[in-house]
Amino acid sequence: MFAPILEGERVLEAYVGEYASGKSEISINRALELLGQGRTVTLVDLDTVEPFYTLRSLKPQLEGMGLQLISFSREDAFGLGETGAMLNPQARWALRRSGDIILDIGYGVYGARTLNLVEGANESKELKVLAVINYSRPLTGNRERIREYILDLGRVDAIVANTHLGDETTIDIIEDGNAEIMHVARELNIPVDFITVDEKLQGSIGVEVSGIPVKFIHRFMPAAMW
Amino acid sequence: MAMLEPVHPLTPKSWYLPSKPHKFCPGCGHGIVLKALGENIDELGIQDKTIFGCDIGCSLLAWNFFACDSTQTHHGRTTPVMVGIKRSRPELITVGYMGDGGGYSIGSQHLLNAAVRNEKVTLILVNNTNYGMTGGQMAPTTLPGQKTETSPYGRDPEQTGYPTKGPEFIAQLTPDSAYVARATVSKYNQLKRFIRNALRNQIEGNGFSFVEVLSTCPTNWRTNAQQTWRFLEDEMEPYFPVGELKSPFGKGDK
Amino acid sequence: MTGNETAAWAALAAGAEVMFGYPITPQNEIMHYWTRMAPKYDRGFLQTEDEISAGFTVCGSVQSGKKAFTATAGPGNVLMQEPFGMAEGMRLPLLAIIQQRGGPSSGTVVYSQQEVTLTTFGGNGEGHRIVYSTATHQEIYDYIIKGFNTAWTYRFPTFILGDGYQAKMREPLELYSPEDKGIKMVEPYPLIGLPGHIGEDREPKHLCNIYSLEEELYEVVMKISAEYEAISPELTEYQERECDDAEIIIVSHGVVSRAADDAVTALRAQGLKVGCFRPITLRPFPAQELKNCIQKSGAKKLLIAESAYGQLFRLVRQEIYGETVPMETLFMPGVGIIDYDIMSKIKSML
Amino acid sequence: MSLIKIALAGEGGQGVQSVAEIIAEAAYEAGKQTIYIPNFGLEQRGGVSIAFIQVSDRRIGAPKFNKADVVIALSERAVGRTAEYSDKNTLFVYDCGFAVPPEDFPKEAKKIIAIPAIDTANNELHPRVFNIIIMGAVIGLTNVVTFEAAKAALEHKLGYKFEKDPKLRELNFKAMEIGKKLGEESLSKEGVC
Repeated sequence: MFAPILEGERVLEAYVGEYASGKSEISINRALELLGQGRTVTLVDLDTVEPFYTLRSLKPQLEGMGLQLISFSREDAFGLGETGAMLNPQARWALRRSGDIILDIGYGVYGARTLNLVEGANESKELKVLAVINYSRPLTGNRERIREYILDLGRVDAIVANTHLGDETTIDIIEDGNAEIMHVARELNIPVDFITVDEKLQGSIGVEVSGIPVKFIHRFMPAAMW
Repeated sequence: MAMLEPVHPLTPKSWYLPSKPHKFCPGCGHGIVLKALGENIDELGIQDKTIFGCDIGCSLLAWNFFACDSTQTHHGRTTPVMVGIKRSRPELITVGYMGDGGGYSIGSQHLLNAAVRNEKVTLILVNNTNYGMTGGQMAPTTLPGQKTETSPYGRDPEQTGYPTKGPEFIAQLTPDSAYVARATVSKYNQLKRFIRNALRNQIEGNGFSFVEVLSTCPTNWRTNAQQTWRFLEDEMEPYFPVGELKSPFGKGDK
Repeated sequence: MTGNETAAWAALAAGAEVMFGYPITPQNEIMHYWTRMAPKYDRGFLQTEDEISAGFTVCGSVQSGKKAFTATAGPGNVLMQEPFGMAEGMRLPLLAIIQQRGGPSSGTVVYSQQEVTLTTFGGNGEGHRIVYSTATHQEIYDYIIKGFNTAWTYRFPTFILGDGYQAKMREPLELYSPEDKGIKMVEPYPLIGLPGHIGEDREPKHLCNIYSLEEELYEVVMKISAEYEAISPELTEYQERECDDAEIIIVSHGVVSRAADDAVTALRAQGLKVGCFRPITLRPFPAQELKNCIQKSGAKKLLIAESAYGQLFRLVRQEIYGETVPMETLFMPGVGIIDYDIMSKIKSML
Repeated sequence: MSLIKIALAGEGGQGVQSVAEIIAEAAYEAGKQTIYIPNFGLEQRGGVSIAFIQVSDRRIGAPKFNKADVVIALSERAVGRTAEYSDKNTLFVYDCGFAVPPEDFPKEAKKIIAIPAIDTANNELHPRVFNIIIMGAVIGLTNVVTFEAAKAALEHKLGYKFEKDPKLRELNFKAMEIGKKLGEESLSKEGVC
């Protein structure tokens, strides 16, 4: 469903988006998808705003599946308290690693500028910045807001349409929301790379909508965390 | 390729090696401040009698940084804990370590009154213009126009006032026996000298000693190395002038 | 002598080395007398900028190995819950004298028993504290001396819970030096600022009160809880009178227990089978002792009397959970209770 | 002696609290149980200052009471403020130097007595010993302590002043004696000066 990855070519993708837009889920799913193709994949936790609630708690599970994960484990932060907004030094040099790199960028006012923290990110020709948009999130809940939001993120190379309402999601919600996202994307001349849908809805929606591939994702982030 | 020998950086004797490498972010200024403090503790020979107290915030990452007796407190409350220790055991050298939020916001009444009473403690306050540990919120020291998580459109002084100028304010409150200075991590030798003076002033029993240190927070500023340094030197240092504002050790170093 | 004066003398006799405080009625005279005596006996004092600071300076002082204390009331007690919480978490042996005033908010400066919940379970913790509720000046004196020993023996923050009446009233008592009564004072010791060269004689001491792992905190709190529960039986104190055959047991604490005592005398004289039970320690609470009283007497009712709207009542109810004896209440928040009030209530219950 | 409960009330500055303190100390020195508690707080805010005194041979219960054996009200406002402490067993004493609205008097009292303490202080002695006259009156009314014990307590409290000016001692003792007489005499009279 995606353009085939050429031998020797590597995937460098950064996912940005609003609080609870689904960027971490998508980062994990994308990393595992690549892993499933027999590739070497490193997933980098660059969420510096609320890091304790994101990838850290999943670290053992994901590493067990064969992913390389750059993130502080919770034990690393003993005695530090708070949410521990710390950047793992390895994250700074992540792009120097071999293999595919998936960067999970936290939400926040700085958007894609968080990439400044990664050496070589601004210069890299391979890196692709994808904005994850959930039409059901209030801050990206109409065309005007989506446009404003994407422009405010800074560099965005592509969009991932991830409209959902958790367990309340219906096909109508997904299709209506994503239509709006695609409308804005056309105006901004930014491609929508793919659409993400919870794997539970597999079968209720096609594998392609308006020529854009649909990707079914498994939810890892424990609902209780939110 | 032959394996390279691992590099062992020179560390102050007073650093607690089991807690290294430390947990500060790459490019963070805390390591520089703590190195200056560690070297001074070594050179002044006060490791055994230094009590290091950390506030909440990124300064807490230093809670087991030194091979000195250390204690954690609550957000903003390091100053009174240090005062309680110093008043009880004047032979100890008490060093309170805090951020701009702990010192100038939630703990400002303690800082102000400890200064007025000329408490014989040394306080080091790291100013990085934001609340780092909690994820980059606006601090009392956030510069006008600077974006943070709680000033997403830039700090508007009409709404939230102007940045706190701590040393200037404390210099007004303290007698001549106090030591008040502002240093920056971009001038290491000067930083080290100021911290040394702040410790000496306590050792000699003169009075309150306070050093604000301008520092970097690339993680929350979302800056690369060049941008980080540019923000420190071109934005912060012009706004917060570096130098000794009050020193019992002769003419102020500007 | 007033209760506040008594408190200052008691702290002196107990060997307290330093007080940190902030003015608030009705505890001010504790500071007044302490500051008059401190220089003569080579003791320290600092009036801090607020109660938060007073609490934290005490925390710092006890960490450095000094027998330090503070005193406060009402809104000051609210502010001190932050340092008291730290003392629970770090097991700091501080002693605080609370002279309850009326609440909520600034309430009155006079009297109440409305700081029971705050003093026993205030803060974001589990109430790992020891709280003595005194009723007479002699007890203020005795329990301050005892309280310092409790704090430094068990390393739980310890409270002397008085009230505005006890603070301000004058009543005779016997002052003594602990040695004369054969009371051995526990010597304080430092937690930081220890002797010896670091790296040669000893490791550095890093005190910690913050944990990032839920599991880590869980273990710490469970350990503290287990220790607290283990020492509770030796700490609980209470008084009971005429409970053996009592049909009604009056439960009250602090100064109200004096009125309960008088009421029992008067009602017994009228041939009514009434007894009284008074927890001296509100934390840990003498739950088993109260249950024993209820069981041995086969009491038909309990009367909970307090100068608050149910703070003791809630404590009693949770502590004797499982007992089915009906409870009636006499809540007089912020005002004194006299024997007459209790007797009238009892008669209405018969 | 069984329990005696006295409420003494006046304006801030009239010295009622120091009188209460001296009485309590005199009683203690005489080997009695005693509690004295002020209604602190209000006096600093311009309210009526009340002292609650209890003296007994036995242990005393609650520090406050709702009905007194003797109420002494030393100002117009104090009469209204203390009326609630009076019942059919109470001697209610006030100074006749001021007019009291009839509705301010207690509904119940064993006896309502007026004494000319303010007038006596101003005309016969010195305004400053007004409170000592009242102390004498309390003794005269209640015998709560002996005259000698009260003198000793007064000496203890003010001795340092008396040393400097022996005339003061004479003045105070005289005030107390006059007060005692006023108290004793008033017991046999009905409530007019």
